[in-house]
Amino acid sequence: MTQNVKKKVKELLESGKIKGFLGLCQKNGHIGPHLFCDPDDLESMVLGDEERPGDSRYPLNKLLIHIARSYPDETFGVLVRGCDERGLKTLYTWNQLNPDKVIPVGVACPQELADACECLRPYPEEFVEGERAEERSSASVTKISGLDVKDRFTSWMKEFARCIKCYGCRDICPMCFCNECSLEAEELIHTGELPPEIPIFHLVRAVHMAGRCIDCGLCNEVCPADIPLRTLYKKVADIIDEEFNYRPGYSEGKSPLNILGSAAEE
Amino acid sequence: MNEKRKEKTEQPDDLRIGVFICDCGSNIAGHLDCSAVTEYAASLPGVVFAKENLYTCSEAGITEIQKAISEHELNRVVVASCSPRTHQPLFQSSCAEAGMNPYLFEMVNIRDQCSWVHMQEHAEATEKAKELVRMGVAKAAFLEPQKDIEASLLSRVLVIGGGVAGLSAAEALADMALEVILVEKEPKAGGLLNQINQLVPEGVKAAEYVERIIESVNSKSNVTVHLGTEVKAIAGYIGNYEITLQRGEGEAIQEKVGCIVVATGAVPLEPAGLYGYDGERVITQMQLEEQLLNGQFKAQRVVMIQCAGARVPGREYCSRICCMIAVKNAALIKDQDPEAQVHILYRDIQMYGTEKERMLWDARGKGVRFDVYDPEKPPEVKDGQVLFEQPIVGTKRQIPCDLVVLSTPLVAREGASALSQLLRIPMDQNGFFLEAHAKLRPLDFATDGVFLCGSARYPATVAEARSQGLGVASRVATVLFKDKLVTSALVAEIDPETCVGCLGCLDMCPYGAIEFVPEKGICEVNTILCKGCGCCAATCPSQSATLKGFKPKQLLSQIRAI
Amino acid sequence: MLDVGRHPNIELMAYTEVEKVEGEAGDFRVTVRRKARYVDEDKCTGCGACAEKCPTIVPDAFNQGLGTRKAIYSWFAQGIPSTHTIDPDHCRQLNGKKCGICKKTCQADAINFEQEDRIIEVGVGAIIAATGYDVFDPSKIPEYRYREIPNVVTAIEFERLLSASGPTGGHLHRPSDLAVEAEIDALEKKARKSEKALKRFEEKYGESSSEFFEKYERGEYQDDDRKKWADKFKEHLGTVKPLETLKRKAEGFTVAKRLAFIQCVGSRDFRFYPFCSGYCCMHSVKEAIIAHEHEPETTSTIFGMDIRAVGKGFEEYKIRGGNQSGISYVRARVAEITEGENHNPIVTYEDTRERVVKSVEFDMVILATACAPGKEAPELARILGVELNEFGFFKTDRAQPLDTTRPGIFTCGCAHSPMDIPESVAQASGAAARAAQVLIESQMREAS
Amino acid sequence: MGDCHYLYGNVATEKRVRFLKKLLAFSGIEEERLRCKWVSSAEASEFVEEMQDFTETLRALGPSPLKQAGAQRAA
Amino acid sequence: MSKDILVIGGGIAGIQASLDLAEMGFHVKLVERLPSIGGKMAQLDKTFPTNDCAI
Repeated sequence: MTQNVKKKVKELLESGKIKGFLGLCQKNGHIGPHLFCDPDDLESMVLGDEERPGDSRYPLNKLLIHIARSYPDETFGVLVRGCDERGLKTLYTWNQLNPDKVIPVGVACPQELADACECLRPYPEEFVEGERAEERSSASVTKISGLDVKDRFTSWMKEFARCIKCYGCRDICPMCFCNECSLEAEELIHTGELPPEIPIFHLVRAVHMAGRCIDCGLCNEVCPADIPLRTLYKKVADIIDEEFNYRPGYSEGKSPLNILGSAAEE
Repeated sequence: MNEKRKEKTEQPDDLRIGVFICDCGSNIAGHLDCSAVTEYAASLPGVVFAKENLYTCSEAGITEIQKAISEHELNRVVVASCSPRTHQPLFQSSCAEAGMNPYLFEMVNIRDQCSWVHMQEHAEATEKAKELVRMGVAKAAFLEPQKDIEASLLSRVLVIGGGVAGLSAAEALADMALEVILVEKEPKAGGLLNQINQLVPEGVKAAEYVERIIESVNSKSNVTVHLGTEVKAIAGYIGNYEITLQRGEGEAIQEKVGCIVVATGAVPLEPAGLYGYDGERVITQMQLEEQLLNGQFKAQRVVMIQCAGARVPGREYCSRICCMIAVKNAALIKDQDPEAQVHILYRDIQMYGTEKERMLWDARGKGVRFDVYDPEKPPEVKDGQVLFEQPIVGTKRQIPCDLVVLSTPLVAREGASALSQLLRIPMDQNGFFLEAHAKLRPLDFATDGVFLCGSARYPATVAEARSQGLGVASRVATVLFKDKLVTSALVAEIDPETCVGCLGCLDMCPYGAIEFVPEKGICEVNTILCKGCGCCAATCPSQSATLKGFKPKQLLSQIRAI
Repeated sequence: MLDVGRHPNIELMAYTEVEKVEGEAGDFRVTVRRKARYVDEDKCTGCGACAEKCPTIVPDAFNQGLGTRKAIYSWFAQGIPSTHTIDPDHCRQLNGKKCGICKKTCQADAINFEQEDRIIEVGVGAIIAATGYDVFDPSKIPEYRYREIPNVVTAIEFERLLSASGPTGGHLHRPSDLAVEAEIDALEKKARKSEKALKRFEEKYGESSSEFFEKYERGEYQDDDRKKWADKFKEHLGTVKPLETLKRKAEGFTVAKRLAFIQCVGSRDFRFYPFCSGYCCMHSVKEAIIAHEHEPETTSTIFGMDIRAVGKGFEEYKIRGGNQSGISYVRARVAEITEGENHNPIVTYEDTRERVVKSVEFDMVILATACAPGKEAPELARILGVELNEFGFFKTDRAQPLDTTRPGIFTCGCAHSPMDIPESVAQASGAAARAAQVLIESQMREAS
Repeated sequence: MGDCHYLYGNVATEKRVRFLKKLLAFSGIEEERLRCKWVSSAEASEFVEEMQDFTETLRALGPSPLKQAGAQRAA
Repeated sequence: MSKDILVIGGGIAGIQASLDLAEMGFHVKLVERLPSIGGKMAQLDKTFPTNDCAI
């Protein structure tokens, strides 16, 4: 399954187009991110589908930001699924990555993963591995929207009440590239209280996801309390799409909430 | 990662707050119990002194504050009185004189936001005043001392527009030993006066009048005039503007100036479709002026219609000078040919002031006929006749005429909105530039360093334009006669450690006061350009960009105090 | 106003008049007379304790005589400088009678009855005459009966009634009602005095005055003391009865709700001032809007030949006033004002809309008085050596609109010609520019 | 709309409010609890009407769910 | 040759002229006939067209 990817990476490394390729490797029974620099040592490379497809995915874009920062003149390759590519596009607009210094190597997600993610486009523009799966719309969002206001509130509060404020969702999210997060600002979220001020904590994060969230679902996977954050952020992205017809990763330029004047609306 | 945020959210320990509750005569004391509010203020955490004054803004009130600062070593002062717009600078400078940093001062509005709006609910107004004071004290606790920002000043002035207003401003500025750059779009200075025949009251020829001023301006060594030139770009800020001028297709001229005067004037409305306007039998006052100027005027029976396209829905303002022009031309026509019949139909004949009223009486004396028309039933122009309803006599009248002259209002130039973008200066709903304060700062803009005179602000007569030109020279001098410029310290700041250079703030800054520094990979604030609007602080997710005086901690403490 | 008081470069010489001017542009020698305030400017803090204690009450010119002030006073509450002044015509001490209460109460020991006028010589490079205007006295127009009908007031008087710091704290009490209330206060004071006297008799003879009086009527007492008691009782009844009737009448008093504004009072009138004063139309519209704000049931009618809303934002303001503040504009020149019952003025005019003569009753009539040139203007012009124009304002020439006929002396504001505040402010800056130019020119000549 | 003292501040706010209204609705807080209206310093009467209308709407909606949630947590 | 300027009249026009000149660095002597400055504007409650208070 990973032959095409390995072939492509080998080509890129040998041609010197990239200094290194950020992908996943399987070592002593674990899958983790790895920067492959030697074209001949690609054995341990995997795509992160250990038992079931996509069960061990990583925010490779976020790691790439730090690598690129330490080697500003070097170009790097990176393994991208559909969502990772949307991540790259958005990071370009937020001036976190330089498009000329990044060469994505695309992999399409299998249908099973696409259904699980309810992903709108489970494949990057070009990919060397897998086939195009059908897009799925977010059934979970429509389920919740169907409830009446009171139930919606109680159901969300029940979910949020389980939050142990581990900041896992923020640390894993490729779009959360701030050095210091306002959710840790003393005056906003007091330390030493569990659950944190709900729903403020989660709504503030949702507002920060406006015009940024690429719907990669990592936050859902990593949350120890299984809070359906992805559904919340899917709704955020839907609202921005309805109101300003902009979707991060799909549309060009920055989100209209960050652009001056009403030019971006039409 | 967040040890840096460990400052306690409760108040710093060495807090000594002084609270001053103002009666404002009966404006506040008349509608709520000031002494109860004072007592309550004294009980708030951190407050060591609370006092009620009849008029805090009077000299007695000021000395009261200064005495309290020294006697009680206050390091925070909160005044609960009227709107900060009226006396905040005064209170701040008084605190500074008494040795306390002026930015450790907070104002609470218990007049416009409390006593004036709850005149009949005495008890509730008192409670609300207490809460407003509690919020003010909560925020005051987190105020940090700041230092004003200083910048150099270039004593050169750019005047945009070579009409009578621009020329007067240039002449006046030059006489005050300032260097002037006058830019005029047309190949010839003089603006509207070039198309005007005579001026009132002595009937001086307009061309001669403006020629004399142009000569006077050209004769001054410290004035450089750029004709046929337009302003292409303006960068920088008060004291240090970089201007790019473009003369036709020629190369751009770069200039550096300290202040800018906008004197771009206004243009008469083209009354398309009004009263059958065709430029032949139905013309505008401007066309009449031209006919009088080159002697082509021959009509025997003239009807003038005032407020043509003015004081109507969509353009509600009165253009101030068209009545004067109409009466002037009517009298002129009667002088040339006493037999001519001139009839002016008006809604209100706006001959305000001394000279204009006398012109009206003289015109009546010469036989010019005046009639009121009803705006709901405006006159109709049909094949050589004007039909209208004369309300005072109550009959329908026809006046045979061979020429109809429409007095149209002055409207904003289309180029005005481009200039307003260039200089980031606001315009009102009619397209005229919006001055800082209609009453007390009619010639300044809210943006410092940019001033305004002539019809670009609002239609003005020649005499008004000339005295406004002089006035704007004085306003510029109040800035450029100083050796350095001091601006408020309440500007934005970006924490270099936490900023990730995402440019979110840069895109949101309406004044372009934020630049990206590639080497450091972060954004930085130009403290002179920054107007303290806070758009950047509102956008930054990591609270790296914050507005001094309105930090998240300060605002949240205020909200939590309700 | 505050900034002037605090600005380091401005020396404020209030209560001072210009006496003589010599020299020419760049080098004038001016003699000014600093009138005696009988209060030491440096010591007085403007606390107002003296004014509270001063026994002499005088009509207050600042409030157009509607309110009262004491013999020692500050021109108005927030006035700058806040130094108090003693009115030599009314102060008992200065007119030979014994008093000096203010001197006793003043902690700052600022009162000095021996203070004299001081003559000061000042050298200046340029002079700006911004002496403003006077309000036209409408009593010169007999048909408006300004003096006879109390509820016919001038625009400035109406402004004081509207003002929160004015005599009625902003409530539009009608002057006729104010007069009645003043009368009630006086009668109450008299009644209290006579009551005290009656009480002394009652204690002395141990019976109530009314019982005693009935017996006295029946001739039971003849001695002089009892007679004095009876006379005092009659006098007391003489005060209390009218007091009761006035008090009942006062219950019916309400703020003025039906207002009439008459424009061009003294302006555009060949008998007085042929020019238009520029601001009074808008002034009336504003006063009508503010009156409506104070009392939502207020309706205003503005009688004018033209409503000249010529400045920026004025026409929109006038239209909004018409739509939201119950103002109706009538094109008419009011012929006469007469007084109907209950002191309501009746305005007679020809309504040009319906072409019929009408007489309408109002609660109050406000006269938009003309902007008359200052009565001291001729005297000041003589001192300054400048000419006045035919309207009585300073004569200026067309090329330099702010220069007077004497080089180095400039004018602005209503001293130049009638205008509204934005024009005055713009012209003031203009005059400042002209004055600065004179100084800069003379400095350069000196340097070269 | 355009004459915001800081030129574009109001446009940015208006967009954020549109977004927030829907987010609140989705998380179970009635949309009407957040209202954004443009009032200039001269339009005092409009401001008063707006506030009175807003208080009526809130009174009709009853206490905010956040309040009850806060109370439960504290109990 | 003095650097002073005399302004006669403490109304809004006199005040504005004095403030402008003082800001330019000239010394101003403001002479007012009445006990304090403010002129007619101080007698006004509010001013058109913005209804700001006159004081």
